[in-house]
Amino acid sequence: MLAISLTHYVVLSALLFSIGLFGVLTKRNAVAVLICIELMLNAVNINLVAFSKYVTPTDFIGQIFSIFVITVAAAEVGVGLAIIIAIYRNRLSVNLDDFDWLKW
Amino acid sequence: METSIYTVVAFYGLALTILGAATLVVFARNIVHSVLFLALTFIAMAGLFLTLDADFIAAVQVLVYAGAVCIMVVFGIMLIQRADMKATNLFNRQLFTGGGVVALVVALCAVFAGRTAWAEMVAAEAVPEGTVQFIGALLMSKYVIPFEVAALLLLVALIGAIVLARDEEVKADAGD
Amino acid sequence: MSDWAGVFIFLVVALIFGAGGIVTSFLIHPRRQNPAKLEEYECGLPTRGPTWVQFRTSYFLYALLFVIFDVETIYLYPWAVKFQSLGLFAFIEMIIFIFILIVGLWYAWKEGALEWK
Amino acid sequence: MEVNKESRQIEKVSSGIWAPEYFGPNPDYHNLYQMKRVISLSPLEKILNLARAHSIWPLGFGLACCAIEALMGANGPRYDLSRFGYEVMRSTPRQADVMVVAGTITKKAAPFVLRLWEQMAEPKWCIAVGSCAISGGPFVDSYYVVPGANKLVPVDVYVPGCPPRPDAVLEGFLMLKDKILEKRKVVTR
Amino acid sequence: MFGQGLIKGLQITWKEFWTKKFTVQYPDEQHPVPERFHGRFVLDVDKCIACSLCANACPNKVINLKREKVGKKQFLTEYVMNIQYCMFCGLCVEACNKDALHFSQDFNMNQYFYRDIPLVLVRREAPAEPEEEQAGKTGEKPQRQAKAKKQAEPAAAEAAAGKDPGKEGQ
Amino acid sequence: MLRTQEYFLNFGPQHPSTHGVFQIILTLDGERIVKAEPVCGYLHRGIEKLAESRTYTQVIPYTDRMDYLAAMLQNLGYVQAVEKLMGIEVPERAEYLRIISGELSRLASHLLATGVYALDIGAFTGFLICFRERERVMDLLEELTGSRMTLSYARIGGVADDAPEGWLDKVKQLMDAMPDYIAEYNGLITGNEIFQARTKFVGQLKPETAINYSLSGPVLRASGVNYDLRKVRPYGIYDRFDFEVPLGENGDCFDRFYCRVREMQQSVRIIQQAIEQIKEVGGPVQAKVPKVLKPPKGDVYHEIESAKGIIGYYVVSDGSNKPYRVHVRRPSFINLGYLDEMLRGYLIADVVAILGSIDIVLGEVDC
Amino acid sequence: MLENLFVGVADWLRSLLGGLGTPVEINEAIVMLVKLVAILVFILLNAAWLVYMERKVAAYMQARIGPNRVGPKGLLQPFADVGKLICKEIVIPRKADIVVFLLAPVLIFVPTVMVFAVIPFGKNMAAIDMNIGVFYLLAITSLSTLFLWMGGWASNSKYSLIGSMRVVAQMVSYELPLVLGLLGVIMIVGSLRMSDIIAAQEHVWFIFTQPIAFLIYFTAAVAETNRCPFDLVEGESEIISGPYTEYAGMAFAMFFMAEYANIMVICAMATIMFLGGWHAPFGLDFIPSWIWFFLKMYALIFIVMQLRWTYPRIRVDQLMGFGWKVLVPLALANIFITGVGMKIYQAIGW
Ligand code: SF4
Ligand code: SF4
Ligand code: SF4
Repeated sequence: MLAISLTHYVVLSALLFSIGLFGVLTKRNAVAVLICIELMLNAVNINLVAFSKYVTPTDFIGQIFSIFVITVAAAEVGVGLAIIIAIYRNRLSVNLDDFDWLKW
Repeated sequence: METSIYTVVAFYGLALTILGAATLVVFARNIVHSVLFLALTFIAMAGLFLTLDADFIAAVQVLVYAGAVCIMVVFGIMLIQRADMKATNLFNRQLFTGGGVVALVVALCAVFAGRTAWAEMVAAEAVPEGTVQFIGALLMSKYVIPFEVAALLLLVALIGAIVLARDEEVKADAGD
Repeated sequence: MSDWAGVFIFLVVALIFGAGGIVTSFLIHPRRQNPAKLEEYECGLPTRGPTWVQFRTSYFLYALLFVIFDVETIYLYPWAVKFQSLGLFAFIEMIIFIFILIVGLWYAWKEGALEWK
Repeated sequence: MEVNKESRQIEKVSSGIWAPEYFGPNPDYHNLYQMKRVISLSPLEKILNLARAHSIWPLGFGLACCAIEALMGANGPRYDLSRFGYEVMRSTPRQADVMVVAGTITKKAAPFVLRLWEQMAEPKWCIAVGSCAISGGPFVDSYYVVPGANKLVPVDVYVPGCPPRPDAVLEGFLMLKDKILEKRKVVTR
Repeated sequence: MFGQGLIKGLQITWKEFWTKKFTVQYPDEQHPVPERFHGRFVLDVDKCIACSLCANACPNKVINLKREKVGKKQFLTEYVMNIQYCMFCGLCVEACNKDALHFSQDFNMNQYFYRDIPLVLVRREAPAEPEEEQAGKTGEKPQRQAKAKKQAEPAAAEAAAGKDPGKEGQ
Repeated sequence: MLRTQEYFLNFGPQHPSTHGVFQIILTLDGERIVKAEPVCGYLHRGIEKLAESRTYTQVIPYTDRMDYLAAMLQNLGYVQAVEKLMGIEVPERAEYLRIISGELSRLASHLLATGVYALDIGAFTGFLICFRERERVMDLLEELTGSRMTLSYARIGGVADDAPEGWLDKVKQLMDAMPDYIAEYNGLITGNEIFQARTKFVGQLKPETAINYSLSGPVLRASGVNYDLRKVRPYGIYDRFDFEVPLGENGDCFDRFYCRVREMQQSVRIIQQAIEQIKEVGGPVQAKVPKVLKPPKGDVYHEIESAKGIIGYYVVSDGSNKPYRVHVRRPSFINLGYLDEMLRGYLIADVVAILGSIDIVLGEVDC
Repeated sequence: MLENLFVGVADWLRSLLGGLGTPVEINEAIVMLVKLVAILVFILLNAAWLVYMERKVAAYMQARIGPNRVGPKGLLQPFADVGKLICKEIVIPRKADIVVFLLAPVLIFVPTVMVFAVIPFGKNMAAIDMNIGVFYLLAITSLSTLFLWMGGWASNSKYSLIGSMRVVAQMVSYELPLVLGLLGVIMIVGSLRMSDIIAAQEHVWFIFTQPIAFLIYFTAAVAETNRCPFDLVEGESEIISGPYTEYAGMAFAMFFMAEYANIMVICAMATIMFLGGWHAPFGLDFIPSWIWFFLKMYALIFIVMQLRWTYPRIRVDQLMGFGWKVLVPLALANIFITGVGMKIYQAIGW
C-alpha cells in the first residue's frame, strides 16, 4: 500500500498520542509531564490538519482549529510551568510523587 | 487520491522521526535531552504538516513550538535544575499501570478506527494554494468569536502565570 | 510541494556541511589531553560550586511573555495578509485583539515582570 | 605517559609546594611534545602551518606592566598587530593560539597561568614578554615570584625588555611566525 | 535630545574612517627611536676600565664582569649582562664615569632560546705576556708576573663588543 | 523563602576587564550580585621587601613598577620622601621637569583609564582612539627619559637628565592639540547615551563614605569632596600653577570617569604653564648629593597626588645606605576597600563598570 | 546578459539535464542542489569576506590599518584563520554534555543556510520563491536561539551558562519587535511572498512609507544577531565569550561564521523589505539587479559594523527594558497607525 491516506495520519496521531499519554502517566518530573501533554496536543493537531486536508480541503476548519489548539497549548505550557515553579518554590521538588496536597 | 513516491517516503521518514523522537522524549533520562527531542518532534511535525499542504501551520509549528514553547520549557527547567542533570527525568512507580492504560487506549483506537469508514469521508478536492489568505479571511469572518476568545485566553494565561511565578519577588520585596 | 522538497535539500546539505566541518576537524586536529584541559574554563581557576544552577524567575517571565505574544503574531500575520481586502470591521476586531494583549503587556509592566531582576 | 608528567606538574604547582629544586635551570624546550591525531596530514602540514602562522590569536591575558605594552600597545593604532592578523584577542584559552606571558608570574598566579596554558587547545605557542616573564626579572630575588615563565610552560620566543617596546613584541610575533613556518630550522640551530 | 550623542558618535567614527592612519608599518618602516632610548647595551671596550661601578649601581646584579689584573691595570675579560634580569633603568649607564657603557637604539633582543638571552659584551682572554705589554706601552717596568696565558685574539673582543646578529633563528 | 540558587563565579584573575590579575569571587543570584569578595595578591612582587636590600637610588626603578601607568608620579613620591628625609634642595629646573613629566604621566594614565573604561563598557574604538594620544604622550616621555612606561626619571636631588633639544616645543604642540582630542573622546564616549545609561547612578558613593573609607584621587573627588593634595598641601612647586580641581556630583561611575577626563584638561593647563615658566629657569637639574646616600636615622612620610589618588611613602632610615623599611600607601589598594559594598545588588555588567571606574592598577594594589 | 546570468545558468542546467531523460523531480533536485551549493559557497565566501571587512572597518575607524599582510591587502587573512581553525583541537570538557555540546555547532549553521533558500538575490534569483516566504524566514530563524542555548548550556561552564541565558532572554525579547515590525510592510503588500514584496516597491521603497518599522526592524535585527550595541551574549568584557567560551577550533568557527551569515540574512531581509530589494533606484537599470541587491545589502552591513565600532554595550536590564517597553509598544503603534492610514487612504483614495 503505497499511497498515503488519511488512515496513515490517524494511526500516526494515535501512536503519538499514546506515547504522550504514557509519559503523562508514568513520568515523575512535573516538567516532563507537561512536555508529554504537549506531545498529546500535537497528536491532536496532526489529526485536525489531516482531516482538514482529506475531508474538507477548502474549508480550512481543521487548520484554523489547529491554530487554536496551538494557542491553547502555549497558554497551557505557560500556566503549567508557572504552577510548577510556584510549587517548586514551596516544596523544593518537581517530583509529582511529592505533590500530595490533595490527598488527605 | 494519487500520491507520489516522494510523499510516501517523506511521510514514513517523518513519521518515524516523530515517533522515535517522541519515544525518546519519554525515555530520555536527562530532562534537557527530553526537551531537545521534543523540539525535534515538533520540527518533524512541521514537515508532516507540509505533506498535508498546510504550510502556514507548519511554519507556525516551528515558530511557536520549536521556537517559543521549547524555550519556555527550557527556562522552566533552568529554574528548577540541579547540579546533576543526568537523572532528572525518571519514571514513577506507575510504570506498568501507565503502560496498561496506554495499551488500552491503543486497543480502543484500533477498534474505533477499524469501524470507521474512512474512505467515504475523503473529499476529492485538493487544498488550494496560499493557505494564509484563507486562514486570514476565515479568522476574521467565521471564527471571530473564537479568535477574540483566544486573545482573552492568552491574556488570562499571561496574568495567571505572572501571578503564579512572580509571587516570590513580592515576598522578597516585602522581606527587605 | 517542490518548494518544500527544496527546503528539505537545504536542510540536509546544511546538516551535512555542519557535521562534515566538525568531523573533518575532529579527524585532523592534533590532540593532547591533560586533566586541566578537560575541566571547564573559569578565568583560570577551578570552579566553585555546581555549574548547572537554578536561574531566576525573571528569565522565565520574559519567555512567557514571548510565547504569548508569539502566538499573537500567528493571528496577526494572516490578518495582515488579508488586511486590504477585509473591511473596517476586521480592522476593529484586530484592534480589540491587540488591545486585549496590550492589557496583558500593561499588566506585566505594572507587575514588574518587565524589570530585569 | 607524558600526560602524567603534566598532571604532576599541575598538582605540584596548585598545591603550593614550591620546592627549590622545582625551579632548576631555566629549560629550553627543543622538542615540543608529540601531538596525536586520528588522521595524519604530514604532506598537508606545510599548508596548515602557513595558515597557522598567519593567524596567531593571542590569549587576552596580561599579568603586569608588560601587558600594557605587549598587548595593548602592540594592538594600538601605532603598532597595529592586526596587520598580520594577530589582533583577534580571545579571552578564553580554548580559542587562543599563543599565550603571551607579559608580566610577573607570582607564586599565587602560577597555578592559573599553568592551568590556562593547559586549557589552551593544540597547537599552541608561548611568547614570554619582558624580563619578568623570562626570568623573574627585577623581582628575581623576591620571595613571591616565579623566576621565569619557562618554569611552567614551554616558551617559544623570548622578548627581553622592561617593558619591551611594542616593536620588539611585533618582532617576537614575527619570530614566532618564522618558527611555525620552519620549525626544523629553529630547533636544530 | 536623546540620540544626539549616538549620532555624534557615528559622525566621529565616520570621520575617523577617512582620516589618515596612525600606524607605522613596523617591519617595513619604523617609528623613530629617540636618542635616549634604553635599548641594547653597547660597551666601548677601550674606554672601560673594569671599575665595576656599573655593576654596583645596578639594583638587580645584572652585570657580571670578570677582570684580571694585567700589570697594574685591570683588564676586562668578560662583561656579560644578564638582560633577562635587567629593568633598563639606566642606573648603570649613569654610574659609569668613563662613559663606556651606552644604550643603543636597538630594541630587538629577541631570542628563541633562553641561553642566548644574556648579552655578551666582552668575552676575551687577558693578555698575559708582559713582554707584549711592554712592547705596547712605553717605559713600563718589566713585569714579574709570568702567568702563562695565551694571548687573546682581539678579534674575539670585537665580535663580542659588537652586536650579536639580531635574529639568530631566522 | 527566596529559593533561587546562589552560585559562585570567579571573576578574574584572567579576565579581560579586571585590568590585570585581580579576582573577585562573586556570589550571584541570576545575574545579580549578592556578595563580592575581592581577592588580590596575584601580582604581589614584594617590592617593599626588595627595597630593603637596595640602596636608596636603586629603589627608584622599583617604584616605577608599582603604578606602571603613571611611573613618574611614583618616582616623584619616593624621591621627595627621601629628599625630605635628607633635607635636599632640588634645583628649580628639575622641579619643573618633574612637574612636566609627572603631569605627562598623569595624562598617560588617565588616557589609558579613559580608553580602557570605554573598552570595559564595550566601545572598542574609544579605547584605541585614546591609545593614539597615549602613544603621543609616550613618545614625549620616551624622548625625555628613554623608556616608555617605566621611566625611572627622577633622581634623589633632581632628575636624571635635562630635557633634550626641542623637547619642550614638542610638548607644547601636543598640549595645544590636546583639547581637540579630549573633545573627540567626549563626543565618542562621554556624550554617548548608551555610555551614560551604563554609568550614571551606578556604583554611587556618598562623600561621607568615601572619606570614611579613606578613598582618594578621582574616586573621592567624583563624590564631590574637594581634596586634591596639589591644592590642599602643595608639594614641589605646584603652588605656582593655576588649575582647578574637577569635582563630581553624584559620585557614580560616570562622575569618576568624567573627573578623569576633566583632570586631563587641567593637566594640560599645568603643563602649558610649566613650559611657559621653565623657559626662564636654567641651571642644573641635579642637586649636589653625595655619591653614597646615607640619610640620617629617622623616618619620613610624604604623600603626593598620583594619578590614582594619594600615594604616600613612608621611609625609615637606620643610617645605612639602604632603607630600613619602605612602606607605600597605595591608593589603588585603598580605593578598592569599598568594592564589595559598592558592587552589591548590581549586575555582572556593572561589576565591569564599577571596577573600571575605580581605575586600579594591579601592580600598585598588590605592590 | 549580466542581468540574467544566474537565471540563465539555471535554465541551461535544466535543459541539459532534461536531455538525459531522468525524471523531472530528480532534475529539479539536482538543479536545487546546484543552487544550494552555489549559495553555500556564497555564504562561506561572504562570511569570510565579512570577517575581513569587519576587521578592516574596525581598524579604519580606529586610526589603524587592519589586516594587510596575508595575501594582497590581507584578503587571504580569513582563509588563514579558517585554515587554522579547522586544524585546531576541539576541546570537550569532561563535565560537558558531550552530545549536545557537539550538536550545537553542527546545528547552528542549519537555520542560517535554510533561510537563504528564500532570499531573492536578484530578479528571479531566489532558490525558492515561497508562498509564505517571510513567515518561513521568521520561523526558521527563531530556531537558532535554541541551538545557541544548547551550546552554552552543554558546556557546563558558568560563563557559558550565563551567556546562554542571556542569549535566550535577548533573542526572545527582540524577536517580537522584529516580527511585529515587519507586519506593517505585510499589511501594505498583502502577501508573504518575497517577490510580491519586492514588486510592490517598484516605485516607492517601504523605508519611506514605513520608516518607524524600518528602525524597529533594524534595531531588533541587530539585537537578534547579537551585534553591538546588543552584543551582551558575547560581552567580551563581561562574560568572556558567552556561550562560545568552551568552544575551540572548528566548533567555534561554526558559531563565528553563523554569526556573520546571520548579519547577511538580516541585512538582505532589510533590503528586501524596506530598500526595494533588487530594484534599481533612479532608473539605473543597466546595472544588473543582483548588483543592486548586494550594494544595498553591503551598505546596511557597513552600518551594522559602524554601530558596533562606535557604541558601547548596553546593559542587560536596559536591553530588556528597551525591547519590551520601547520597541514592542512602538511596533504595535506602528501597526495601528499603518492600519488607520491605509483605511483612510482606501476610503478617500479609491
Ligand atoms: S619585565 Fe618590567 S615592565 Fe615587564 S612586568 Fe616585569 S617589571 Fe613590569
Ligand atoms: S639598566 Fe638598570 S637593571 Fe639594567 S643593568 Fe643597568 S642598572 Fe642594572
Ligand atoms: S662600563 Fe664604566 S662603570 Fe662599568 S666597569 Fe666599565 S668603566 Fe667601569
